[in-house]
Amino acid sequence: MAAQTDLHIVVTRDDFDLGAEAARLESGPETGAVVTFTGRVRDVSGGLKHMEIEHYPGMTERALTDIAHQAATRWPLTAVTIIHRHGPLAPGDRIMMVATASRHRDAAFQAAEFLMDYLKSRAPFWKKEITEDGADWVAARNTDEDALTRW
Amino acid sequence: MAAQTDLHIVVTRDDFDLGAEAARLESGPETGAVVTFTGRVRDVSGGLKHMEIEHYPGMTERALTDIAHQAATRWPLTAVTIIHRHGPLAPGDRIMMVATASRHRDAAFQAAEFLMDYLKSRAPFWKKEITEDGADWVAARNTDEDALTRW
Amino acid sequence: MTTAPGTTAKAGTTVTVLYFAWLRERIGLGREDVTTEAATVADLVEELKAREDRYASAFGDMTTVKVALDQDLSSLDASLSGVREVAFFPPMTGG
Amino acid sequence: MTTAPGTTAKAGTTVTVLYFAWLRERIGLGREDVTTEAATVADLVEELKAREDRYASAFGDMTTVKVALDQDLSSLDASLSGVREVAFFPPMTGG
Repeated sequence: MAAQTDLHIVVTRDDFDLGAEAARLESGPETGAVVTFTGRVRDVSGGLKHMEIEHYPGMTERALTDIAHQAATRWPLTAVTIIHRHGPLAPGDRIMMVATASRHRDAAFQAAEFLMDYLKSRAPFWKKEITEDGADWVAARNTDEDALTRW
Repeated sequence: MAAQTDLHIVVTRDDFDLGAEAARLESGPETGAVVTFTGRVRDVSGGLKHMEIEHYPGMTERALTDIAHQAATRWPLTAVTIIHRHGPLAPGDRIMMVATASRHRDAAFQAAEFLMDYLKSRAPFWKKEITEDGADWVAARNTDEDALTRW
Repeated sequence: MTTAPGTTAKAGTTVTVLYFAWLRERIGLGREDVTTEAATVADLVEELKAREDRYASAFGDMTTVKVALDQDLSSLDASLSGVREVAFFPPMTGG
Repeated sequence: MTTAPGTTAKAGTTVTVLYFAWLRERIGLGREDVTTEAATVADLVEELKAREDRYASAFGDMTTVKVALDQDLSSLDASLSGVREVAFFPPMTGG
């Protein structure tokens, strides 16, 4: 990991401000490129009342920090931010974001995709969808695990 | 091009608000993923006084709209935003941003990278760096043109 | 906290066991202390399954169950030696 | 605005020619109207180079010059038939 990479890891029930979070990464003369990814609650079937996100306090922070460290080892990043919410979320609510800052566009893009791939399969979060018909835990997709093989 | 893709193309001397621009894309139950890229003026050598960006009014807007259309044809995007500044910019100033919104993470990431690759080589902007030693037009890199072959 | 290797008459050690998502729901609790002589995660799972149907139901298909030992992802054949916290959960669905 | 094919004694047509970045600086202007009988972009470049040294200097190495016809990227061998606006500029460096 590059010694100068700022890591900002947040696990919270609260919403976040993408602009303010991105601005946090835009400091110093080195940072030419900032990439952000924001995930929102989609209502695929049209019947979603809300989503409930459970997590494993303690392990979540460890896992996210480890993933951020891995990214900072692989790419020349000046900063990495990961924010992930838990608790009840309504359709359209922001679920999480990652942001990467680098001198270089390619590093920022690749690191952000890496963070998302690892976060999906390695960070202990579980989504439950509550619809009018009941409640179901979202099933993990095999493609999520497969996505890790590209790194 | 998907009929429902919202395009937002801006060529301006003014700064922009990343959070507000990203929020514009986060509408509707379909959008699960929003990716943004922001480019800033870097002071690589340490001697940069300011940057001057020239463009070709008329062609710029045409080229950016065409690039956004191409992205919307290739990926299922709900919205695409491209903002590019021109005129004098100081080190650390935001130069431009692209943002893509989609149901799917991969589409949003790939489309954002596509937009950046095409924008670098196909949109009529030219950067001039003014340092204490004089002024120099930034040279295009062959790798920028090569990057298009991956799409 | 490590069990001395080669000890034949082991005293049971107490581990905290956590359950998440549908494992938590099927078992009916999220956390319990378990005194066990299990050497591996798989041994612990067999002990729990033998206790009550709700455990047998939760651990019926272990291909859908992941385990973390002291908050690091691990595997069923991992040793419990020195472990204080064992967590069982389905594949993760964050992001 | 298209020139009829096969016309042998063409009247010169007037096109607006734009220059950007260091081409603009070397030539000393950003825009001019040029009356020409050039059939292609390359012909127009030769006409301009013959006019004055500053054009010859700007167009000395055509591998570093790009052209747009009516605001679409084009090439040196493209026909000027029907074209109203020709722009010359170095490879772009946006983003």
